[in-house]
Amino acid sequence: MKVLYFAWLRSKIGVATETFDPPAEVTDVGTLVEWLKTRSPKHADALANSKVVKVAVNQEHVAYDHPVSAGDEVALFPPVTGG
Amino acid sequence: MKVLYFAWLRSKIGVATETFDPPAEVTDVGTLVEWLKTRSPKHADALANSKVVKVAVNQEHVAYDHPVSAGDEVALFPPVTGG
Amino acid sequence: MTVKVQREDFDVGAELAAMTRGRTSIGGVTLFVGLVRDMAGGAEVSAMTLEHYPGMTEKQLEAIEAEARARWPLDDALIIHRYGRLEPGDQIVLVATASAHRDAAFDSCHFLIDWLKTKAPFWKLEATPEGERWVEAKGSDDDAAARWAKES
Amino acid sequence: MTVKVQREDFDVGAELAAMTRGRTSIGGVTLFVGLVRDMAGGAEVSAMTLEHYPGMTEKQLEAIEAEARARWPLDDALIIHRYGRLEPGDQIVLVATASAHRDAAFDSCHFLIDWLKTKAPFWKLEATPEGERWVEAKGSDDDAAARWAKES
Repeated sequence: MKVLYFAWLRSKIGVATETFDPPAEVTDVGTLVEWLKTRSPKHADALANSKVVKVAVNQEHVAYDHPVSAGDEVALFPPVTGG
Repeated sequence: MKVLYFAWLRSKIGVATETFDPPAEVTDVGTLVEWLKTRSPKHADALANSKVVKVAVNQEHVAYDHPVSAGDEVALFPPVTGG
Repeated sequence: MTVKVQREDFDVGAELAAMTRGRTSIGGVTLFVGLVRDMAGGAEVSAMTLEHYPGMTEKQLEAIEAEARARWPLDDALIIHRYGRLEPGDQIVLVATASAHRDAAFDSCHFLIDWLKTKAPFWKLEATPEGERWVEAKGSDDDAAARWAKES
Repeated sequence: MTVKVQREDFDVGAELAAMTRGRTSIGGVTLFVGLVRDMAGGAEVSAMTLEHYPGMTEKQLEAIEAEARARWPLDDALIIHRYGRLEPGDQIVLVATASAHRDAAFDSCHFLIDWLKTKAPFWKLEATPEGERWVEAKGSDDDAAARWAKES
């Protein structure tokens, strides 16, 4: 699974992209975000407020109950501010 | 007095501009138009329907009761069709 | 604030650059470029000639531009209108309005072009396969301009 | 129909010419050019950096352009959006819509820029005298996009 971070999520976490095999308990966006929080204190801080963390799976906006699997590209980002 | 004709008024009358000293009975746009009709059959034909003859005096739109005098520039034209 | 009534074509990119160069208060510019269509009123139009009243045209365009500036917060406004013979595909008119606020730029540009298309002192002579004909004023265009009438 | 997301500046005159060249069914083109303002939210902005999600951005811009084409009778539509570092006065975005009908050109262009300014997947990092700060999403812009919501 490839995870991308944008804007201040990227700044706070300190990386733009992570690639890993998620553990079995990661089945949807919600469980993925919970698991990401355990990776480092920076992850936990950046992802603390899920209201301001939007998600796209394979470049489509999705809700937190959307399923994710190993081959997916998952992007986490703040609400867009437009151009 | 200088009188200018535009668009099909000019085509019908056959001249773009006329300069003359109007007779004493010409005091406003209405009497001017009536007098212009007497100048030739072409004038009479072109000016027959005053609903489609708009008037500007010194480059300002005016109604038929607007006064005219010897030094004025009077323009007669059909309703504008825009750009 | 500029009004030009001219026979020559205009360069939209150059006009835009002149309007925005060195200015950093403008959030956006709305532009409308009017072109000659090859179909008008169902008949094929091979060319048209726009006649106008030199002097009065400029006065009226300056007055409507001043009205747009009074009604919307504009940094700048530009109207260029051509006259003379024009062929399908030719540019006829450019309206550009610059503002910090995009709604003001859109509304003022739309207002100006609706006015220009209906009230500007131009008369159209169309060349068709059946010969030349003077275009008559249209009611639908008056409706477009009427929407901008202010409630008193 | 074209969508470009690019770091480079764009030439509005050249884009307009490419859209209209050789086409005689277009009555008019409405364009909106967005520029970087030096003031944003009251603080002085010396530069901003637009970040985006390559791939997803293009997909979303193509989708909204397709929606505009479905809602209005357009001959053509163009969106160019820049990303990267931009300074006050720089061009950010160009929207151009071409139609036989000027209302369709205006409404579709306005619709697209309202969407781009609120929903397009870009994030703004502003450089101010107090340092860099990520811009937060604004409610007023959402209202601008909401006006175009279709009644179902």
